[in-house]
Amino acid sequence: MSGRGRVLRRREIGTLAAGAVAVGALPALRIPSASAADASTFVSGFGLPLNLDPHQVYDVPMQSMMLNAYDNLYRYQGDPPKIVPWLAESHTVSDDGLDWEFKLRPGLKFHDGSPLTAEDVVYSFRRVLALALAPAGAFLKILKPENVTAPDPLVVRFKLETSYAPFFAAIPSISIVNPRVIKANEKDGDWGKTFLASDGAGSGAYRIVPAGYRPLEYLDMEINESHFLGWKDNPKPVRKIAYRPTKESSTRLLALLNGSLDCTDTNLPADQVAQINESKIAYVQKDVVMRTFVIRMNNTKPPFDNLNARRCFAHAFNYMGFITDILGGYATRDPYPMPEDLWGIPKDAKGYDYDLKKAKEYMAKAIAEGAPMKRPIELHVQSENEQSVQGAQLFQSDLAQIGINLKVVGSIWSTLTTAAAKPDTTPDMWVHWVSTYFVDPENWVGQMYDSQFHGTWKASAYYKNPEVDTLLRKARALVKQEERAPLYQEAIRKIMADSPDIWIYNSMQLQGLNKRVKGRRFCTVGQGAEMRWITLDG
Amino acid sequence: MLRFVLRRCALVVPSLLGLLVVTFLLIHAVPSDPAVAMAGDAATPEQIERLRQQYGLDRPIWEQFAVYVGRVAQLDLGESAFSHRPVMIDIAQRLPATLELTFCALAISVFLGVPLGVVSALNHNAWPDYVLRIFSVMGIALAAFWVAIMLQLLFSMQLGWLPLRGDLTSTLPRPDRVTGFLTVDCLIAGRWDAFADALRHLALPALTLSLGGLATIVRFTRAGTLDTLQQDFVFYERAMGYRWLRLVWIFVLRNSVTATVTQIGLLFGGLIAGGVVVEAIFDWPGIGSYTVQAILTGDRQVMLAVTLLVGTVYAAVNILVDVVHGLLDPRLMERG
Amino acid sequence: MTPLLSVRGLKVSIRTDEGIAQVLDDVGLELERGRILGVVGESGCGKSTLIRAIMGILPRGARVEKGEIWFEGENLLVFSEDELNRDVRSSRIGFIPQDPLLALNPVFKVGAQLLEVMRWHAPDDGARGAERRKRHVGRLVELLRRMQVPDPETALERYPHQFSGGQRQRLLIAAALACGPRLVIADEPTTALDVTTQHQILLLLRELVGEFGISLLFVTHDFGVVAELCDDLCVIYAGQTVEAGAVLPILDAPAHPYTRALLACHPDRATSFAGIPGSVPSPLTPPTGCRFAPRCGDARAVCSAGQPPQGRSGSGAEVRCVQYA
Amino acid sequence: MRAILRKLTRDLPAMLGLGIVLVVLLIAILGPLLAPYPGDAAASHLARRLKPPSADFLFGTDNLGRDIFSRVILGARGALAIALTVVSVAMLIGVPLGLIAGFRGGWLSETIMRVTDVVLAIPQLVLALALAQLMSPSLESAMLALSLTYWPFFTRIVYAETRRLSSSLFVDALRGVGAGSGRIVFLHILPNALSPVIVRATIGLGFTILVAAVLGFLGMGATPPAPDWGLTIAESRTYLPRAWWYATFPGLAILITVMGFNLLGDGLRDLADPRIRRSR
Repeated sequence: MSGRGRVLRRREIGTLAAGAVAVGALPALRIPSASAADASTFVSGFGLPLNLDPHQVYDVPMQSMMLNAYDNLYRYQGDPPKIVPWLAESHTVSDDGLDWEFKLRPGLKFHDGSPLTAEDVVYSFRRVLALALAPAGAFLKILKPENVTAPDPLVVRFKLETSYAPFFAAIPSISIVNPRVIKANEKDGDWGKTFLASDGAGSGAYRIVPAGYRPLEYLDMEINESHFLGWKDNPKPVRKIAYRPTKESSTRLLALLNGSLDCTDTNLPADQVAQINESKIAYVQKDVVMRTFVIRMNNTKPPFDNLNARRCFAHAFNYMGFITDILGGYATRDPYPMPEDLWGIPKDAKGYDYDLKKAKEYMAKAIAEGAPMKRPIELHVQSENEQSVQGAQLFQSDLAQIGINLKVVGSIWSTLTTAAAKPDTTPDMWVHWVSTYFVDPENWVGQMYDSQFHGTWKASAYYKNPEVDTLLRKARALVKQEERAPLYQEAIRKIMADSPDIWIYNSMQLQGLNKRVKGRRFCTVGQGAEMRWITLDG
Repeated sequence: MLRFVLRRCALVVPSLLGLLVVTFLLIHAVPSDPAVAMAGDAATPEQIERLRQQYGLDRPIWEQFAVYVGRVAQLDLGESAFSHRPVMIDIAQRLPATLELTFCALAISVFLGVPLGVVSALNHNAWPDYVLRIFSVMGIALAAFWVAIMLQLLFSMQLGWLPLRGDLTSTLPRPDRVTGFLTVDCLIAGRWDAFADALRHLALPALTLSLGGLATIVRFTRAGTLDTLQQDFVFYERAMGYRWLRLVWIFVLRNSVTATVTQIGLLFGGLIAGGVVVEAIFDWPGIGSYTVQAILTGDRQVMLAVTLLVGTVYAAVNILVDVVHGLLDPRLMERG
Repeated sequence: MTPLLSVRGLKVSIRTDEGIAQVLDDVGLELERGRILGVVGESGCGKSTLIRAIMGILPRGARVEKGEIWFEGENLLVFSEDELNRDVRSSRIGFIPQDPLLALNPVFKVGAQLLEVMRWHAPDDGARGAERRKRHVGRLVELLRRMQVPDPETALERYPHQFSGGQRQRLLIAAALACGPRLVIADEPTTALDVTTQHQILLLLRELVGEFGISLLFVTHDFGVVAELCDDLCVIYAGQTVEAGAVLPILDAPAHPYTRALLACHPDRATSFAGIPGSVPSPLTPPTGCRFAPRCGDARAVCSAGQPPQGRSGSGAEVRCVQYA
Repeated sequence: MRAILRKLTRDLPAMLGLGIVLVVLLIAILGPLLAPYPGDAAASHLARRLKPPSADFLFGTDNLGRDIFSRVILGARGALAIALTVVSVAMLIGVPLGLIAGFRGGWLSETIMRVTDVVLAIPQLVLALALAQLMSPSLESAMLALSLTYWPFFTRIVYAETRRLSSSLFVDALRGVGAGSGRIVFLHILPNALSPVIVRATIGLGFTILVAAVLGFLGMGATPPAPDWGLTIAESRTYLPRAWWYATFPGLAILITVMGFNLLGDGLRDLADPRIRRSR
């Protein structure tokens, strides 16, 4: 008679079972997967800039974006990078380095079909100077807006305030924009800032599709059939570029491996290389780029105001262990404060090596001189950057062996750069890369160790050596590379002797590519993101 | 009913203002200087100082706040210091994506969670109850990012059934933007291929996001049902010979979901903010990644706007919850 | 003629955390057609379990160990849950609950709840779908009018909390009668009401028994109600029937000491406010002999020795007490 | 009391939860003694990076060659410390506010409850991220952010209980015999309001461990080289799916611990809720 109470139970189990069957049946709803991409669409994993205006933003993602959507007077091409005529056919410079004249190619056209003339180049440079944002950095002090002129529809003339050698090296950073499109969308004299932030007005090989843009998420570009270079050299170009940057490194890897991404960004961790190379569908492209990795020391804070202390730290970093084991050998040891293969390096100068014995000796000396080597030292890293975090931990465990207490502090880029604006808020030590904005020693030693740049994050060692200042300033004002090189060599020798920072490596860029991608051309500026050479197999 | 809703809406305004004050103070206490980040990598100190003046960052904080509130009152959320795009437009583009994801996740949680909660209650302290409780707790306890990656490996890589990431296959053209909700826009445009594609893209992120809510809903439905099953009317209805399934799934359930509905309201606010990780892993173009980006760069306008927005959505959903409560239980409506 | 309902030797136990509780231990009763049987006992004596056992809705952990429940010639205990639900509840046995507010589902309209019952259990008159529903509405309105519920048409569209207590009880009486049952079980249907309403409801029930040709099983703890309403009486103590028979003779000359004690407590007859000393024994650890022995003024040694036999009192009632053996 | 304990022992999931919680507590206390490589909290061994599980390294090694088994064990202490701190701080803020709001009534109560609403509306993650910026990303800022967003839950519970109890007959009776407010609140209301608070706290412990892991994942929580579970999973992202052991074991540690607290909390709630208790 106990049956009655149980009747319910049986029902409930039935309900459960029905649920389980329903769940089990779900896979039956499977729909065949849409093909990942066709042969005319390139799905790019390059990161997107904060906005699309090349005159507002100038960072690594912008470089790779604007190479496709915009053109420049000159452009870096090839590996090692050479600066070559692009919209301009040629240029001349006066002996004093103040007067520059660029001659444009005839018959240039913007995306809307209107001709691209010297006036448009003038407008572009004046816009850069008026907005005074990132790309203006190299020009603000040496160029007044009224001194950019167009004496002829095909000639642009610049008159500089002072002689500044890196001027020419920075020319490729300025994109030429279409003033007619911008002016039509200007609001309250904002130089079309809002408009161009999410739209395009260029002449490049590809045209931005504004409807296919969502900041930092996706961007579509389509081919510009009438690009001035023509398409004879690439009969089967990519018709559409779909920028679909990934946010997570695991997603990036999977997307490359399942063919839904044609290339990753260029920050592939070394540990993913083997996995990709073993796949049938993709491989890893290795390219040496000019991007140095450095641990900064705040030279104004004890013990870092002591030379022996700084040398002690420089000898305590396990350079080769870091490069070989953590980076899988995908980086080159670079003991200099700038890329090893750049001109101006004193090849005879000897860098610091990993030697805890020497480190201990220098430590003893520093202590004898009263440097507080035993105080806890803070090393700030960007938490989201795995590599710098690992480097910091490695440093930490080595320093512990010689009795130095290093604390790793996680932080983020904007906080770090803000802190680096003043010597007393700058951390004891912090980690960053120095990328190529223009190919010139000025990009590295010039801006890192000339004391006039104190207050910018690049100069956050707060290193001050009057002899070095003189040498760097002299080199900056000369135009000829032969004359500048010895000055930089001399400056670098002195800087290295002072050991203001810990220079670790020059990067090797790792990028995952789908095997159907052919015709890629690499250049350290833009990181191989220029799409006009690329063809997709199949 | 209308008066009830209006009164609730009026109560929301001071709350939002309070929220705004708190957020404003908090954000302005952050040491990172937006002008530095705005100026970019190669900027000089002079450029930074110019930006600081241009954006009024050198003014006293109360002045900045007054200006801000004045603009918000006119529904102007300002302009991102970095993208130079009106924050309103960015949010209008991204919020629908997040809402779409959140709705789907909630739908999964509710459609699975409510029945499971009821089954669990019916088997109170028997093995189906134990199993369900352990599994539903696992739903909360599983870290979303781990689940997300596992689902990607299984469904996208191994089986190839579902897309790995994004909201639409990159070769498909997007439908014209009408509502901003991709699936809805696909339907409006009559783009069935894109609609199916968009749904397939929704599946994995929605499933991942639903897990946390699922457990909560199972838990509260279970408790509510247990409670209801003790009520005299259940015995009466059984004595009167109600059909068992209808008794449980209609007459009992409607009484036991009130607590669940409250939880749905609370979950909704959490899901919008909690979707950050899921949006990042699945490259979902929603408000979550936008928020993280804003915080990492120190984009104050965006941080303020997002907080305000999430607060508003949260308040709106909770008003909606109260209305649903009223509809579910006529006694509440009369008390007002 | 066999009685409409006859419960014989019913034993029900419930498994609890503390052990097995013998909630019903040899309960018996008989209800003749067209009559009203009052079942009386203190709370905790097993009245609700008895009702639940008859309707086949025992709580979890409960088990019928022994006994028979004959209704219209069939033993209900062999019915499956489905059969009970399909053929017995509402259609043959109606139920009137104790607290009409708690018994009605608060979030559904009264009409929806009553129609739900009729939908499954009203006799088949050939109508289907909307037509059947329409007839049900008609029948309900008619019933409510008979029950003197004001405004019966709109009543169906209202929620339970919008009625007064008396009206709600009338709704439930209507619900119990809606499908034409032979037997109606009422579980203290007037306890939650005030005295005036209580009286009205009792009058109504009395009328309905003849009018609808039903028999009524009326559970209560109140002898006053029994006196007013019932034809027969069955007194239960600690899960056992202790005295059963026609009402009037028992009220005149209660035989079992427990019946006597209960009657003595009733306000109408109370000689003192002493009540019965002690409390109902726990069903987990029932006394070995007569259940009432520990509280009984007349208890003797033999009372605790073993179960007292069934006897017959002078007035013809069946009594479970050694005095009448 | 014994009856309650016995009921708890019959609730299998709750017992499972209790067992897990006790084991985790034990591991947290004895951590360095149990871990085969206690030095691996901070050390690095480049030669044995990313080795799969083996007899030497039960859970494999991580990107700096550290034993993941040891780090999972060593991480228990941190996880519990975060959880206990956050929940205690949240209770210290939330419970008194709830008592005041519930017992005093009037504008004070109204103000407290409005502020509670405002705080509840702040997206937890946004606050955590903002604080992480404010104080630099660290465990402390994560804990502060979590505490600051968790207290309203306690305020709400205590408020509701206090309101219910302070209008109850027995408090009226106490007032009638002239008991002081403080006495009523601390001796009579607080103990009665405590059981839902304990239940909430138990579930909150699990919840906090989880959110802390998410913050660690976003780089806003614990900092390296702390053997934090969430941080470890975050570090492992680069190495997935190949180094499956890297994410799996810390993930399981989080899963099991959070489950333990939740199951125990659910069990306690079933006991504490008189309506549900009745059904047994």
